[in-house]
Amino acid sequence: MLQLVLFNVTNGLIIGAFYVLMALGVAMILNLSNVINFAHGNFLALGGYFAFVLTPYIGFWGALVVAPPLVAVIGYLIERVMIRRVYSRDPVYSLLLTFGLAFILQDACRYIWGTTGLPLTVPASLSQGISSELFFITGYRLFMMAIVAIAVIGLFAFLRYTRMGVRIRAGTLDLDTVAALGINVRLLRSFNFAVGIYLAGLAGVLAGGQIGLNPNMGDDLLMPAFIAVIVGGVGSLTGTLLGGLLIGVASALTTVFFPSAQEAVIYVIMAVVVLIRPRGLMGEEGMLT
Amino acid sequence: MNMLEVRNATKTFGSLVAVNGVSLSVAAGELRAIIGPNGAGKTTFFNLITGFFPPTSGAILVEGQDITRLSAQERVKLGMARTFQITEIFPELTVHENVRIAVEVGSGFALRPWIGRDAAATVRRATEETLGLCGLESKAGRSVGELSHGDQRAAEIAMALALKPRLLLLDEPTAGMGEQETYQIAGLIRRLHKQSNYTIVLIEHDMRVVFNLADRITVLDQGALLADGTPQQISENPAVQAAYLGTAE
Amino acid sequence: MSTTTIETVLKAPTERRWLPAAIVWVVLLSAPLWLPLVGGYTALASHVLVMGLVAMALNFLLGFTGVMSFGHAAYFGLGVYGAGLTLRYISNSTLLALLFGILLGGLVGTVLGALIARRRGVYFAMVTIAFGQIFYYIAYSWNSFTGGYDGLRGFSRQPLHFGPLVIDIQNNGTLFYYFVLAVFAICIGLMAFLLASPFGRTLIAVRENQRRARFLGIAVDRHIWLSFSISCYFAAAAGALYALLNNFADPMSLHYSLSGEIVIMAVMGGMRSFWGPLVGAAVFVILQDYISSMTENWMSCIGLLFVLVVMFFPRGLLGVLQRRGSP
Amino acid sequence: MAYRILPAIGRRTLIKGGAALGALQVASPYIISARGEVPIKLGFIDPITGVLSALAASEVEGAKLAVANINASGGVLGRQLELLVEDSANDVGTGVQKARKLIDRDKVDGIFADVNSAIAYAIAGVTSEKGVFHIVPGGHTDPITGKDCKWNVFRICNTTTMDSAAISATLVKKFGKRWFFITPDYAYGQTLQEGFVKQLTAMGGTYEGDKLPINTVDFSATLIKAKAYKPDVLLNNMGGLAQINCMKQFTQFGMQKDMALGGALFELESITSVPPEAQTGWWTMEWWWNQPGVPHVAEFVAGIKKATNKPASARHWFGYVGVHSFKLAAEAAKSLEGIKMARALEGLVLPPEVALQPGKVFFRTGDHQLMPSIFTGEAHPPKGDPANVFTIAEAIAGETAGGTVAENGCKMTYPA
Repeated sequence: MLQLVLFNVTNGLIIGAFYVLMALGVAMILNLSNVINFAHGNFLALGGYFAFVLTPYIGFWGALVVAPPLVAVIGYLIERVMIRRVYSRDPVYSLLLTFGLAFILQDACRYIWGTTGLPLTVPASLSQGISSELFFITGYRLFMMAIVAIAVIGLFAFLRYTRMGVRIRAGTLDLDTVAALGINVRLLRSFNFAVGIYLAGLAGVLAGGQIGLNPNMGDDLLMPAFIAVIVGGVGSLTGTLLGGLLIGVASALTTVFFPSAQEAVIYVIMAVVVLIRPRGLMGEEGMLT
Repeated sequence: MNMLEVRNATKTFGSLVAVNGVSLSVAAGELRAIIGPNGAGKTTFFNLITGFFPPTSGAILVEGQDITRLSAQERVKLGMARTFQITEIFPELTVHENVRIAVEVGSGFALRPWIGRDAAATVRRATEETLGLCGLESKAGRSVGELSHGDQRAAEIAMALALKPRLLLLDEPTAGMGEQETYQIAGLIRRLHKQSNYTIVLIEHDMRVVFNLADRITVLDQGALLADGTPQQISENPAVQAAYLGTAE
Repeated sequence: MSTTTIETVLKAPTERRWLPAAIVWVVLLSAPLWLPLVGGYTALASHVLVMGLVAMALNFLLGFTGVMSFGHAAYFGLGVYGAGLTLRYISNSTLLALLFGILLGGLVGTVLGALIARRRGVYFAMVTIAFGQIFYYIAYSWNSFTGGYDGLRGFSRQPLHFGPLVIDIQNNGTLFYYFVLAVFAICIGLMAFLLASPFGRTLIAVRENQRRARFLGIAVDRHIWLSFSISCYFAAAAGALYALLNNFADPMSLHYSLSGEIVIMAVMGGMRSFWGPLVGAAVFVILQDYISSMTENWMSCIGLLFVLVVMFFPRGLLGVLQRRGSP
Repeated sequence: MAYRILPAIGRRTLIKGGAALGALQVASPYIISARGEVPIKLGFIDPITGVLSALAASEVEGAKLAVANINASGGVLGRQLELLVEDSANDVGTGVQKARKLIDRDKVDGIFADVNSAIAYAIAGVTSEKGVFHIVPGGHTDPITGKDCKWNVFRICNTTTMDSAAISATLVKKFGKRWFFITPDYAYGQTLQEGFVKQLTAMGGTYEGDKLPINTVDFSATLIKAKAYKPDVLLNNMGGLAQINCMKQFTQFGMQKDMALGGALFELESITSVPPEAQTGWWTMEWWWNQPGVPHVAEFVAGIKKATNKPASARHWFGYVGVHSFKLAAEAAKSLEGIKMARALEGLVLPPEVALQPGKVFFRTGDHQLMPSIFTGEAHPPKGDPANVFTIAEAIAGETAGGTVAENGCKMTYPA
């Protein structure tokens, strides 16, 4: 039993890594642009499908490099053409807009690539378990963990050490002041949006190799991503990181004892956190109002 | 007993000390002006008095009662009403509706799903009186968002008055106004003070208005109290002249 | 100007205020007569009323308190299950089912509202979505009680008994439509009554300017909580009617995607107008009904509708009309 | 979603132009009456979107082929058939609404629904309330023709009891008596697992299992649990995409080395969607395209191939048989009245060009369940033909596997 629990903790971290990748993108867009991106899961699917299309030409590795930026470009364009126009309006409009986009993107994927699941072939070197004891840690899963870790470290480094990153963080705290300093806030938001979408696209390629592709593949990750943000504390990316890992592990552990509650449990965690620490684990005071 | 008493109020934001140990007493029926250069902490001080946020240390008393920890709503119930530097009104509603809401809330009807005929008549009368006092009768039916800046200020003051406050706090009532509008608002404040006997505390930039209206003047500089006295005393105070009047616009 | 002038100024807009209401009621009351002529059917009309009610309930919060809930399907769905479970396990009284449905959704909304009401703006929306999903998963997972994914079957609305008078809303679709209309009318009447009261005006004050409202002495959090709770009771009423309409309850009635649809109904119709959400619901339900029969790509059409409304008709259908109508 | 198949147009044009014509028709519903004949409307509700969509698509294609064939040979009772396809979106509530719409607005004479057992089950509630003739082509859960059987509901595909009974003995004999179930937590999965457990415990076996949401994507946690249990056989009862994902992760974990795979259904659509190493295990197959020497089968397979460029699957056959059963019932009853059709279909034996398999295939009178042969066999990577991924080992008469009407709990009552 202990072994089983231990297995599941590890497995939960892997699931959690996906939640984290999704949630960080959601959180970045939310923090700077005040937009809840309902279409985030669909950008994820788009990333997977782009990789599927590219793999025959440039291989899995090439697709892993090329597909996420392509998705980011699509995200950037959508932000430029549509989402940007509703920043100044009541937040209800941005919500509805991304909600509608989610429908359209999902349907587009279905129209182009069909309802049937498609496989995204990963290199054979990655698809074996690392040992018979640790069979559930396949090379691919280790690889995913590594990529997620690199992406997260890269993101935090970007936000801390680059000029654009520092501006994004400053804008998250006080957009008006950033604007008053003469920084191009529109550009900042577009870029930030694209970075968030890039993370979704990356998650899509990784998920595609794990579970294959289908038009709804991002849906199941969207709510956990929201909850990771709420649990971690709105405004804190570190909190989001912790929140994602926490609910991933909790969900996997629940599967051991009460499998049909594996989804419900993350909501229970959220309710408890909101009750005990209304700002989330790492939330800051000003962020909730 | 003083209408308002502030004892040693301090407010810090992180390492920034916005208000530093300021004390103040305002007698009933007095009109007090608070002046000081930009960044002197005037609005922060106002926010401490009205409960926008609690002070880091110090105490605030209204008619001898300690209100330091009370919420803004509770302070309103004790008779405190304020306006803001940037007009805060209900822009999509008419002037009449703006004031009526204030009257109803002031009469304790905020949770009433219905009111009787008599109460409704009282509300209407009070609303019309307040509109009349502020010279807004003719604009009652217009949406307040469409009014001129001066009329919007007047409407905001009317809403504050509709609460029947014993202490009225006005944050730069003439900010951003032209000659004519400033004159109009100053006249309104004078009427409220002289005819209706309100206790008024106001922050003001326009020195003509300040020296014309105020019974006493408090000068803040860099978050601290610089001087406190009659207009005469203040205008003769060398420290004030050095720190403020000399550099005034 | 004298006070009489104020009176006349104020009265001018109120004078025509009965007109939209009159049009709505005439259309609704006569629906079973003209509906078949234009290719509709009574169940569709009942469906429009139900969605209209939940959209108006949401708009009580969204349009008249200025607070955006993206989780209202939860309280609608609790109404659905409340009514369904009552008929299935407790009693075969339609009215009792309606009552329990309203209470279940409303009470849960009241309790959760206390947790949620302190949030603002987009965070409020996010927390409402996430809390709403809890009930989706409860209904989805609790097989033995709610029927789980399969939904709750095995109940049926029952005829109404008033002493010797029996109204057979069970088998007569038209009579059931009028039953829905009656409940709808009571709910809408209550909402209009509340909105016209001093309490209702404080909600509008909160919508217009929370800072001003707070410094008028309005306890903003408490008023948002009250508005949220009230809105949940009405949403649950709509849900209970929905259960009676379909004789069926399923977890999707609790899902956030339905919340999104409810919001778009309110916005499409016009969230500043009392009747707007009903118009929005009618357009949405009928469009969805037809489009989903016409094309496999109905999701794109609905998505496009969302985008078009947001980009080009943010004030909604009635909002556009109102603006045209006023000088 | 309505590809309204109009009479007297070539099949291929039909499938391509269906959607556009459907749109036209909504605008002018009486376009057909100009021909002097109102077609018989059939409503077909299936999860065109969602995890079961591949299966649903096949059912619709089979039904379309049947409609086209029937219309080409004179229709039913001299009238043409018109198929209205609606998407249930794999959502029970949506399915129920679509059923109400088809009945109330379109006034269909028959309803066909649904791949998803839960939706089929719920729609049966609506059709029996309204007294509309209802055929369930591909929803397997027992109560539809068991304890909740209805006079107006007939089912083409097997019950979960039939499918599980057919393969249980084989699995025990070949692999052993320690089983682990991965089962979708809804009507289908619940009754299927019940059926298996009944068989297994009767043979003295032991089991463990997880019931997971129907849309589950990540099975790793459950697979770890399965591995720890060290079963002889893993029964993958998931459906559609979920089953495929489960298989992929199973092979990624290398678990095929530790335990055998098997279960009730691993359909052609699913077998061809998993990697070769997952194309394995012993399964029940409800209909198979490769039946050399059985009359009319090749014809049907060619028809499906021509219309869809896909190999014919059991789902195609369900849709095809469903529509033909409607025709047979109407013609035997000489009426479209639900009760008369239901009476006429009871005990009716399918002609060979519809049955498409050896042996007697008939609707059992007591519970309205079709009694075909049940095939069991082994899945394997393609041999020659890419669709040759399954080899039949045995054909079992449905009636021997399924239990009697009394055992299944159906008490058929007709309205007075």
